[in-house]
Amino acid sequence: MIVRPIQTSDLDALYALAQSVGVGMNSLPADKAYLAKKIDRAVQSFNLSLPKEQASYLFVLADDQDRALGVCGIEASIGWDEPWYTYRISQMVHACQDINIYSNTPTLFLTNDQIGYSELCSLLLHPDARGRKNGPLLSRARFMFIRQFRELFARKIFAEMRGFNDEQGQSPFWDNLGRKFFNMEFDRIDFLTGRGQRSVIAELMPKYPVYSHLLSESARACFGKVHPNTQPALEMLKQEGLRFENYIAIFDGGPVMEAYIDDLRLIKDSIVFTAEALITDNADEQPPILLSNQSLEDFRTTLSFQYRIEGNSIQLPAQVLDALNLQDNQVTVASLYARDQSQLFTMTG
Amino acid sequence: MIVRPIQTSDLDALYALAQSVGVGMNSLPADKAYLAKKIDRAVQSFNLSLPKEQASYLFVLADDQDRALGVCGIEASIGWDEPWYTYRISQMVHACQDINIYSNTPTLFLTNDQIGYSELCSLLLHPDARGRKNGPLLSRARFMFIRQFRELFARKIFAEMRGFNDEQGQSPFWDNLGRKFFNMEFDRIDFLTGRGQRSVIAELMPKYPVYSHLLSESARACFGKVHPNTQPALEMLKQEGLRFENYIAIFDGGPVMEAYIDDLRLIKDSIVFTAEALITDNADEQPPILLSNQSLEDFRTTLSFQYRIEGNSIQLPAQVLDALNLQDNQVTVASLYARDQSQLFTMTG
Amino acid sequence: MYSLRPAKPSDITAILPLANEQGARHASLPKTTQSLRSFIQTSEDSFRTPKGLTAQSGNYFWVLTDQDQVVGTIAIEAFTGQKEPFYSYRRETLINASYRLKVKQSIPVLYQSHELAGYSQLHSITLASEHRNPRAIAFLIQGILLFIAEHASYFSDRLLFEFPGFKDERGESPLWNDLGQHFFQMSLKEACYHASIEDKALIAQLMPNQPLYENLLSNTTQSTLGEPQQDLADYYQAFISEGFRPSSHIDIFDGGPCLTCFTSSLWTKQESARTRLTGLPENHTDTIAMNTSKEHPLILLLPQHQPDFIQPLNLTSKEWIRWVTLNTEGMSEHHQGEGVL
Amino acid sequence: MYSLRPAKPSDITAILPLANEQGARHASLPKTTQSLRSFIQTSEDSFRTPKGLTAQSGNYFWVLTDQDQVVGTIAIEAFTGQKEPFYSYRRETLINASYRLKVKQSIPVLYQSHELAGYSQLHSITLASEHRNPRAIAFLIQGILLFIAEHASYFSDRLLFEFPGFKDERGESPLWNDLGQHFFQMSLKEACYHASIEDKALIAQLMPNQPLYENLLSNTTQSTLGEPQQDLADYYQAFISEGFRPSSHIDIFDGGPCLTCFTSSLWTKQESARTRLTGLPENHTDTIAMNTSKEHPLILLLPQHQPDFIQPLNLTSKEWIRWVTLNTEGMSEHHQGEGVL
Repeated sequence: MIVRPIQTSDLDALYALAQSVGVGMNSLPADKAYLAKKIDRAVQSFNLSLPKEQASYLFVLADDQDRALGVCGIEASIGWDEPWYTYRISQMVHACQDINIYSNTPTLFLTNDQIGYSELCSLLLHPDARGRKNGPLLSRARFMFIRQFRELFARKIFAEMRGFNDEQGQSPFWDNLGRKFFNMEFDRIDFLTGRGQRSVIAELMPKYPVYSHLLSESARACFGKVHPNTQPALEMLKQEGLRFENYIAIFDGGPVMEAYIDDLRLIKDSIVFTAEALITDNADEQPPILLSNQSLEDFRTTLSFQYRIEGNSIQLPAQVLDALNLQDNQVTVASLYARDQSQLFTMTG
Repeated sequence: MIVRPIQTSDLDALYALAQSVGVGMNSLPADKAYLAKKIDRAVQSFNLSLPKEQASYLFVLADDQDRALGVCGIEASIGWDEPWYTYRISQMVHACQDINIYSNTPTLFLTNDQIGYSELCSLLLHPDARGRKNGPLLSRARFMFIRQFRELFARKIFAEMRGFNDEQGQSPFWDNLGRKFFNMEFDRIDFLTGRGQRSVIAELMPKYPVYSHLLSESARACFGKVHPNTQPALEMLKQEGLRFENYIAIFDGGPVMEAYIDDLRLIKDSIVFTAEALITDNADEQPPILLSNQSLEDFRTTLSFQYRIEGNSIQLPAQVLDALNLQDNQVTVASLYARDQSQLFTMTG
Repeated sequence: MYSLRPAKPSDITAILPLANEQGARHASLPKTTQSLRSFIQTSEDSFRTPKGLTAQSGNYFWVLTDQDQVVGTIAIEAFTGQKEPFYSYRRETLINASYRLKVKQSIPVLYQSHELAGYSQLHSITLASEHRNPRAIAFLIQGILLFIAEHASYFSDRLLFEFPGFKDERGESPLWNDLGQHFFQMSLKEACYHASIEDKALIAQLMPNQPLYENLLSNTTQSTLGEPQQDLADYYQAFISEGFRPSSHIDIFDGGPCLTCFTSSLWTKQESARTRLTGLPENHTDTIAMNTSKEHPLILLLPQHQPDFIQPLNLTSKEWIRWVTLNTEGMSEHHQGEGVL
Repeated sequence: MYSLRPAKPSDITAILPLANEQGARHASLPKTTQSLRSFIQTSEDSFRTPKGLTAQSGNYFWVLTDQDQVVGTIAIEAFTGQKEPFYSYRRETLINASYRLKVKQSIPVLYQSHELAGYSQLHSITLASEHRNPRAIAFLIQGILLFIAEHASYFSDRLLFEFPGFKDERGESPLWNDLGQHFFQMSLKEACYHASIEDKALIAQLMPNQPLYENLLSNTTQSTLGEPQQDLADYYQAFISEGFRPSSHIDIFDGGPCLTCFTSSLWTKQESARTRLTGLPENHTDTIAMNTSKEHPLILLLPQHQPDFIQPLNLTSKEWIRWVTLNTEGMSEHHQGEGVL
């Protein structure tokens, strides 16, 4: 399995992927014309023929037959064509010392603070491809790309996580806030935002601050809470150094996870080695590592469970070297999981 | 020179210190009764007899005769007795795609977002004590204390930096914003905030968002800009990992620098060694290191320019060991400057 | 016979139980001997203010007596918002519309407002329970308005009364429970008390400053904002009969309607007449009569066919009086169940 | 002789230069042949609306003629804010007070408001330069108000006219330069144009939504908010004479005063009379006379001692007409210098 830039020929596979999920994956609707445009934009981005404000990098997880079984993306710099809205939860204290009264009310302020940030988006893995660390590989491959081509991205990066909704697809946050300002079902909102009507809807959201205690308890419980299915993705982002900084999605209250790109574990701690062939191919399995080549258009990221590090060089199995399609023997390496990182460091000595 | 907890007997020295500076050092006014109360609160804090919401740790820089020549402080958790106000600069985008119009207006929102944060404050060094790294020692000693007694502090820490004002002591930010809401000279505001009237004044500040383009250019230039005298302190904080996160002081627009405590360089990268006597006392000078003992009430931090590291132990000159007043031979070590940090690490290797 | 006259220090003992009656709100009426003494002092100074001197801070405190017994109170603050801002919520409706999404919805919003400054405000109305009948209620309110009509130069051209708001079956205010309770962390009554004895800094410090969307309040609150307290219908009718109407402002605590009226269009002002004492026509209906003294006013409710009122009005022959018919139109004929204002 | 009649498609050629005159604002008046045709279509439908059918979206477009030449226009939108929100700024004053610091200061604030919905709005007033004299100005406005008075059931009980705001020596709006310019990134004229041809989503998207402190605007803007454009004194006087007054609302673009008036208190409504055609008294002063047809109205300005007006009013004997005296009181006697509305 490798992760590589999306290509025009991946359209059918992408469409199939989009069909395989239901509602709630609103940045990849099962709409072929829409997806074709997305791919086209990605191809142009990898060609460096779009300005940063329009660039969008899409990657696919491809198997040995180069079939796309997953997709993930990075927007280089968001909020320029149309505003990107979030609610910031700020603290509003009211106090009177004379009579010893003190209240603190978290309050929602509509902002466009993410303008110019890079965004992690569109992560989707085919059910058939789950397991054998394909999910972690796909999601983290983006950080390897950013590490390699840092200048294509912003100072900060964020991901808006899918918020909580119940078994019936109802969002308590939406029902208690957005819906009061225009009576529309949440799944319709979800549909429209996937079709580029996001800012049109956002314009209808309340512009004045909202004191959270006026919302129902169930709506407040949605502040920064992800959909159960999204919990693993949230954990992954946390491990990689993204944090909840009190911004939430305006429709469902899902958390906006963010970080300075230079603080991300995979950016800080990945190391470039000279690649060499691993002599004993039947070496023991070790904690998996992520490996990337140095190419932009032919960018490749893959995993290896077998490797040996000596000084500045790393020995890798032949099929891994093959998958990476190295041009210059230089390979970027990071441990797949944050917890394994120190081990990698001590090996490098 | 050592940095140690303030004591009741330091009152006269603290008063002399407060007198040695002019306006603008509003958390340490030259008011003996006020200072005595501050010392008392600090003494109680070191005794752990105050709840976190009231705890305030004050330290002095003391010379060989134990004379206090500088002071610095940490509030454990602010904003509880009275609200702590800041302005957050948020982005407000207005766009109409149909006619291709797009504007982004940084906008000031009054918030109490620092509630519960720890605060770095009250840094003051006597002119006689400048040089020989006394300034860096004094300011960084606080991080060594936090490293040692992490549980006494919050998740985040911040410092509100003195903002820009001109040679006449006029603040363009104040003149263009606060003053329009109640006509008072900036030096009077400065005076009142030092006397605990901070929140009374804050209550008069504008509660609705302020579109920054309505302010004068000189006022906007003050957003996050420090007074020239405060530039070195700002640089120090940046090196230690504090960042400007778009909060500014409500009176003069000075930057609020903040960080997650666990991200601070001195917290992350300081190491505990077993202390030993340095055999050859006339060893070469090396990049200075910070050293702390493990005691709370008799906390000591000092510098050493001579040391030798071997495995888990560090050899230090006799007078340094003496100054640290170690109880158990355990000493916490960090390089004084971020740039020297890797050197320390390689020595430990 | 009912009469209205300026409160005196010797009335304090009689006023105290009225001011402290269970369930009463009238936040502006002092509750202690000491604060009542100070209020009466202010009031006496106000009555004495000589003509031509525009006392923008006058506060006139009256007692209603029946057979010389104090059975009620009422007061007029000459101009609101003089020393401190006068707080209210202003209701306005914003339109939320999107042509593309074919959406158009009204969003009512509450704005903190200080617009009701400069009004003459009736306040501190109390009435002993056995006197809660249309005649006493109408006389209390009309009598004071007759005084304002006569001495118009001392008052604003606009009048205000903050009518108590809707209460639920437990006697609680839905708006307070949704909003004020959260910020003040005390009961409505305590908040009213603090707001009256302390300076308004309390409100500035504790009330939310940002505009509030009504549609985020509870359904009960939304449907009862601006509604008057239910068991005070006769009081409400007395104001409506005079020409008072709910404004776009409501009370910040309990959401009660701020009733306003132009002084010039008061029913009592328009229907009242000035006459020489000797010229008062025989009254075939209950009539309110008042001498025209600013310093020593006396207002009487004369039952039908009352033959002689010279004595109580303390007048010599041929002095001017102002009189008007008592107006209890629309009030309940049965006098039970009127609540505590 | 001046007359007012509904605009017809054949008037378009004559209207175009008026609509596109340099310096004119009247955003709501279409500027192209095609859009004028559509506007006239709407207008003709509105005039035809039968009695009893409350057409909440009527828009009546008139031309002023002199000797059958079109020399001006005026229009009435029956009810504002029907299809889209009607935007204005509402001015209110907040009080900034601290008892401890002995501070009390008034802080004027502008709130985005949709409160001026449901008014009948006069708009699209133009006048050829050689006709900018008190008689024509007064007739244009009074004539239309006479129509509203006669057909009151088709209109709101409240009237509105957004008067152009103060302009500096370069003819620019200080409020626009402080505020709108920043968000719209275009000239005031372009913004008015876009706001008229496109849906109001433009305003929703581009105008700042948060309350604005007036004291943060430039000194010039602060001192001229709500002031009318200076070279339009005769127009302003015409509205004032009718009873229009500046409301607490101003135009969001140029800060001009939103003039409002109750239909019932219009001078023209109160002073006008209905009479049988044969009964019209001889006119010793300029008189406006109108037939009472809703579908085919005609309004004439009859100079003093005008003997015969039966012909132009297109009436048979004994039909009703409504008439009123032309009111040019307070207008300039010399007719020069009246600017472009």
